Amino acid sequence: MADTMANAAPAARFLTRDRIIKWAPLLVLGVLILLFPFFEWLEDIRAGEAHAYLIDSRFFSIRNAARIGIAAAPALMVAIGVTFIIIMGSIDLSMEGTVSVCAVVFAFAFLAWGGTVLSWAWLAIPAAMLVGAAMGFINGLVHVKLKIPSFMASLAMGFVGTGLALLLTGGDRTRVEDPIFRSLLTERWFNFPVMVYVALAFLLIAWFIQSRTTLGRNFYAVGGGEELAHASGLNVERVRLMGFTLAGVFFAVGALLAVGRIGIAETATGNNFMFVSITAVVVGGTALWGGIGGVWNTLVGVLIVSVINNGMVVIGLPAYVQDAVLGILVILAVVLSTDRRSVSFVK
Amino acid sequence: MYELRKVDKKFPGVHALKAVDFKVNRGEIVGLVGENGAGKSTLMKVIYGAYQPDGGTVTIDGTAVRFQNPRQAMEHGIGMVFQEQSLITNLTVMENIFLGYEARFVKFGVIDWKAMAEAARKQLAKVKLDINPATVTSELSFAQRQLIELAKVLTLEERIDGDLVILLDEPTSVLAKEEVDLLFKLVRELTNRASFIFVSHRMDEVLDLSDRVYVMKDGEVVDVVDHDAAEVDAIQHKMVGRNVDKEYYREQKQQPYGNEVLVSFDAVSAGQRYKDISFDLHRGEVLCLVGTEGSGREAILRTVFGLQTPTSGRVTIKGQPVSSFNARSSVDLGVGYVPRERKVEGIVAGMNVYENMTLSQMHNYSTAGVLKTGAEKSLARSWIERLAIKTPNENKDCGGLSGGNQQKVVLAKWRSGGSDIILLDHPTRGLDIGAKEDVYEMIRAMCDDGAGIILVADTLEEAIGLSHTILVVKDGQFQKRFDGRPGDKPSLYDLVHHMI
Amino acid sequence: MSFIKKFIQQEKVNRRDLLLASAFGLGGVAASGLLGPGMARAAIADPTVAWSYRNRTNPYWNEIVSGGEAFVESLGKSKDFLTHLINEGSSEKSLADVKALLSKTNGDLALAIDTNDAPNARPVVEACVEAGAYVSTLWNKTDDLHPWDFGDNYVSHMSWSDEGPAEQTARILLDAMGGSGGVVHLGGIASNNPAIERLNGLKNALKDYPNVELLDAQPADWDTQKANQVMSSFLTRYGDEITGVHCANDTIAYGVLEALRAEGIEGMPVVSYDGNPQAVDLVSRGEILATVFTNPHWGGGITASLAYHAATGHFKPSDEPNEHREFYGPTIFVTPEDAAEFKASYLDSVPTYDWTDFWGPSNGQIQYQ
Amino acid sequence: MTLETLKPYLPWITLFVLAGIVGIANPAFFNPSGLIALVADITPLFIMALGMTFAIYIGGIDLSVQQMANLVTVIATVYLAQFGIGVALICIIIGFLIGAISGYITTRLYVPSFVSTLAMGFVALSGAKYLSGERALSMDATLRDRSFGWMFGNTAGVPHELVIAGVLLFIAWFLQKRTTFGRALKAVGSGELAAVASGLNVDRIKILAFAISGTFAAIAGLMFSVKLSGGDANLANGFLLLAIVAVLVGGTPLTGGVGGVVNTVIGTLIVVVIRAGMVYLEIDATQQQMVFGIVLIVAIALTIDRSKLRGVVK
Repeated sequence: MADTMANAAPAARFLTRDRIIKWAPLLVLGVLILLFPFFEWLEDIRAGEAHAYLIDSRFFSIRNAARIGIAAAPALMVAIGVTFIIIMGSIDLSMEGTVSVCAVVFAFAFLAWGGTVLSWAWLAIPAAMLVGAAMGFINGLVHVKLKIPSFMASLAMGFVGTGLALLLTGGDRTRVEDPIFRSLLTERWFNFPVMVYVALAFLLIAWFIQSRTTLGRNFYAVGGGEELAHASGLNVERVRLMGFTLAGVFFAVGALLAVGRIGIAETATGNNFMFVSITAVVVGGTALWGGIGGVWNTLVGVLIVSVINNGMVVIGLPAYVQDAVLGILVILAVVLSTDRRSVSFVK
Repeated sequence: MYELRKVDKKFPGVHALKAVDFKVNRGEIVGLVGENGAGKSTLMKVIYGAYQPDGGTVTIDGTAVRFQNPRQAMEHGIGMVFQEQSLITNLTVMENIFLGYEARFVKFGVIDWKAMAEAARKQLAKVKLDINPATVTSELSFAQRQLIELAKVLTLEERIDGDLVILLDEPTSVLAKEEVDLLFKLVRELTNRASFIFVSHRMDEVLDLSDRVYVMKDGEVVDVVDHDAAEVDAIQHKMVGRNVDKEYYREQKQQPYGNEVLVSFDAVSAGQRYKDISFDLHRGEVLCLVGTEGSGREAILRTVFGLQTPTSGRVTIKGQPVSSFNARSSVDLGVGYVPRERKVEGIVAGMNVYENMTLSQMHNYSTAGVLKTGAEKSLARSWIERLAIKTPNENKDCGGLSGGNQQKVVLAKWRSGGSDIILLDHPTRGLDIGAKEDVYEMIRAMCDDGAGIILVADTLEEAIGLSHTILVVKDGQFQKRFDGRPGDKPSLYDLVHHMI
Repeated sequence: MSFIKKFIQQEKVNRRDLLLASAFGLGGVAASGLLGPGMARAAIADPTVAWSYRNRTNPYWNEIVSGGEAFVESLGKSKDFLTHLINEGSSEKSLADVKALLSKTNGDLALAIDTNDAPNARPVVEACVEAGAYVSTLWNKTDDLHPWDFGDNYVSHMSWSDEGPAEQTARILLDAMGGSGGVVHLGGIASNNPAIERLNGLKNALKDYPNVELLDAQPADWDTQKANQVMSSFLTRYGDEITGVHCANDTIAYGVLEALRAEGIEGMPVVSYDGNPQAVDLVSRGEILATVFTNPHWGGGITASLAYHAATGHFKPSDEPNEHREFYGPTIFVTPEDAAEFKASYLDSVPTYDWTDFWGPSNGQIQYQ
Repeated sequence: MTLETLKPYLPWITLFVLAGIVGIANPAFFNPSGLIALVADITPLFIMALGMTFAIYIGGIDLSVQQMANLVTVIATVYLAQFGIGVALICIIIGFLIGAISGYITTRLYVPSFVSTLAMGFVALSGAKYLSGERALSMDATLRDRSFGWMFGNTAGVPHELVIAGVLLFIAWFLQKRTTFGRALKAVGSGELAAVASGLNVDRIKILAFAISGTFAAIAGLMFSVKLSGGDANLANGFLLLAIVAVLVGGTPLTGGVGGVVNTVIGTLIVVVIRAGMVYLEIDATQQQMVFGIVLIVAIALTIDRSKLRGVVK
């Protein structure tokens, strides 16, 4: 699922163990999608109502798919950004700060430059992406030039980002009400809002970067063996810097979609993105130790997490058990998609 | 054409290179030998740009150069063929070959995979390897990977106009005999285009291939010998600073083994790894498992150590049937394991000498879980002396010791704990002659002390020289048993015949 | 009579009481001066004034802080005179910062604080009392903690009884639903007192509307994005059964409105709480049927003022009756009819308050169940 | 004196420089009783960081500690009346068990600890929410004082929290430095494969490390609950990132095997100084978080010993 390179993959044995493990996340997603309607069916049958499995399901419907799509789109962008970093064997915890800063800068610029996409205010969109890139670049600089492990560097940069967003807003929230920008949410093509297509477009861009560009392949090289890549003449520092910068751009896109979704930009826009995105990446089958996985895995991972969150409310699970169910399902998903023979130990 | 003059390199506490003069002529194959720690790897790193020298000059065709990183060295035609595990295994063959130099296949930011595959095929043809360039490297054998390493360096041919200098670092360690021959043939053919620097522990190979041989000791070049004048003994003498006994397996010291059975396998199988294995290991016996990579030798060792649970059959250690297979209980029964990957499995880098020595037997140096550091240290001091481990003191980080001394620490760990069933997996791998000798000496000494040893040897000569009993394994099954008393040992041919 | 008018009239009545109160306060100063050596520190000449609150990312707390700043400006000082302690939702940081400030000021401190979580109020108060500082709390405290048990240093506690107002907004909602159908509630952080009270308000109102079913109540943690996701999941589960939405505060309502907008659902009755400016705008446009303004600007200013004036000896807390130590803050309903009027008098130009009118707009002594 | 010889002392130097900056800007910072109170207050966070050190020391991480503490505040509050001081034992056992389960999932099911502990944290959070009925609960003051009054207060000017912190630090230090278990931890952190090949029961050691982390988190939660005289499912929020920061700034890198509990003492103190510095230096409210992040980067840049980060910096 990860690499669909032009002429790669010799067509050999079809159902190997490797293949099953590779497809496990998708399998989990499939099971979840069938599981929640089952609980709906059970509930109605018990209540003595007629209910044809799947057909009468409210969960298993286009409308709900669109809702899951809306919930997943911003998280997908952020998760894709961090996917590149995790493929390199590093980690980026700065997304909450970066998303907030980008959202706030976007909203300020958008309103200052006209407040509608039809004016010069559309420039706020590339401006936000530039800001994201800059944040990512600084994050990368701190990590690479000061030789601080990415976990710590990005954690601290996350504080700086949130702090910067707070400094910019003074704590106020800004509404972005331009109907054209908000058509990300309100306009639907084939039942799905525009933002879902925007997210898919960026997913394809990410896939393109991952499989068709030198930079994308170099992420895998660095994740597979950094010292070896360096000895082969690869400028690993540059790849890392570019990686963090690219992640910043995707965080910015996530911020734009998040603003598009609720029409508000604030310091809290970035909240909760950290654990959701990293969990999604791991659940999708991208290994935290680097070199394995890709953006399609991340798509599946984000969908798994979003489907669980949506499904739990839909089947009426009490709020206090939802956290535990999410936790247990995440563990299960990771267990199923881990090739235990290829890893000697895990920390 | 490529020349180092009076090159110096210092690290904190170590003067690694002392005024080294080194020269490679056009089309020449230059050998480089020396004990571990003699400065070979530092010299190579200086040559391919990983280190910058502290003093002296580097010139190419008379022009002074200074490389900040390996890439700059490559741009001057200097390439390095690393040991087997330096390809990035999650990448495809072609990606590995062109890693860092993808630019020529990029059009408008897009990699043209077809063009890269085409170019990769051309490179693979140079090393006579016929595989799909889109194969993921992890699926290939070590020998294939070694050739890909060479193919990768040979991309310099197209990139660089001038002469090439290619460093070969232990390229033969994972190759079978015919693969070595193929490699050497290739190298000789390529001398019309490139010069080679060849580094190996296998003295015969160095002499076979090289036009001249540089001998290093303690950071200095102590001799330069021409191919025709080269003699193994003389070179070894210069490397070690003393004569090396031709009979360094010390066959004459081999004593007959006792009757007491330490380990007994009775029709043991472990899934696909090995089948129906039976043997007895006695006190004082060196039992050698001979076979190719993946023949099941290692799996048998791991079963004795408790890391591989058999699927059927009976394993008995010192008369006790083994029911649960885990390392702890094996260690408690006196089994000690000297793994092949010394640096990651043998010693714990970051822990000092005494901590490493007591790691497997902390219960002997503690009361109710509290360590008695004083006792640990005196143990370490006595073994440092006994095995002549070169370390300033017992508080030195083991990661900083040379390979041979690390191996001694590992052996001291087991011997000091009273282990008398010692499993040796390639115990001399990557060691130089002097250190190898020390290991052989220790193996003999352990036998004399009544230990039983199961050995998976680095070379067949070693297996023959050291063992009482040789069991040839092929595809997980025993092929043949040889009982070799001194003077009545099987020949190399006998073994290879059954192995393949 | 609109809620606004009622409120303004109530304030006028209270202002009359103010004169009496301030006279009393002055008497208090005189009295405390007479106490002399018995009191270790009767008055602090120039205490540091600090506000400790959750964060700056929430408009509610920004309003609170603006009140605190307005108060210090009324003392003729600059805005910066107010020290801010931000706990970021961590009780541990809240307490640690207070202790650091006590140590820094050597107890010369007038502190207004929301302790983030109810259990945290006791250690904060105890630390202030021990250091001789004066503290007034807002919102969070446990029921067994009372200012009058600590002499003068624990000056006051202000909270809001949200159950009643939430019940009233619920009635507006249920009426708008025509007294039948299904309602969903999106709550705050489940263990927060206001979250509990606001849900109880809805439940109380529902008793009179037997044809309305409470379909579901889930916490949205005061968070717009979470509310957005919970609401869209509700729409999946209940679909057209939902005919009204009860939100625990404005930020939740924003998320709910956007979830509805995404589905193209218009005219769904929604009520909320807090009366943030944006919410008031939404009320005036009819997108939210009602919200409750708790006048955080006044609450923030008066809490700081109480602590300050007690610290400077302007009045002596222990001489005050209990209803002046623990009291409810004001609540004003905002509905589409009076939203414009409300906006004009409270938001577009912030009223100038008399910060020594401590209990004017307050709403009676806190009752425990 | 070269930089090389200074290296082991860099965390200390960073601490004193930071403290010096704050103290020079505002000498009131050096008021001894204030300093002691400042340090005493950090005790629950310190204890949590102490436990976390074990997880990080073996190269893992424990993201469940905050939720564990939340759960324990609820358990302690709910069951104080019934079990008195015995509730402490229940809390500790719960902490140990949940930590051990995280460890089991990590070692036996090959789920990275980042994910397994995060997930177990969610489970603990659910437990806390369920048990508390999603309300803030408070302890009966007399019952609290009878069972746990000894936790707080002063003896000869020394706050009891500090004594408890000291005792736990000693236990942790002793475990790490003087016991076979501590040696095994170091082996696992620095070279797991070699530990296996030495016959150590690596899985058990790792599970135990997470269990200890959980236990300390439970103790931290218990102390915090007693201090605040109550519990709810969010009470300990804000602990997690600070605990991680304290460990890392102290010089125990995520790669494991280096550093240890004494480093965590320094790391925690650095965190205290930075945080108190915000108050003493009157950093503007909207700038505090950014300043915290920047000072943190500087502190980490100064304290980590890159030569011990074996291999590449990831």
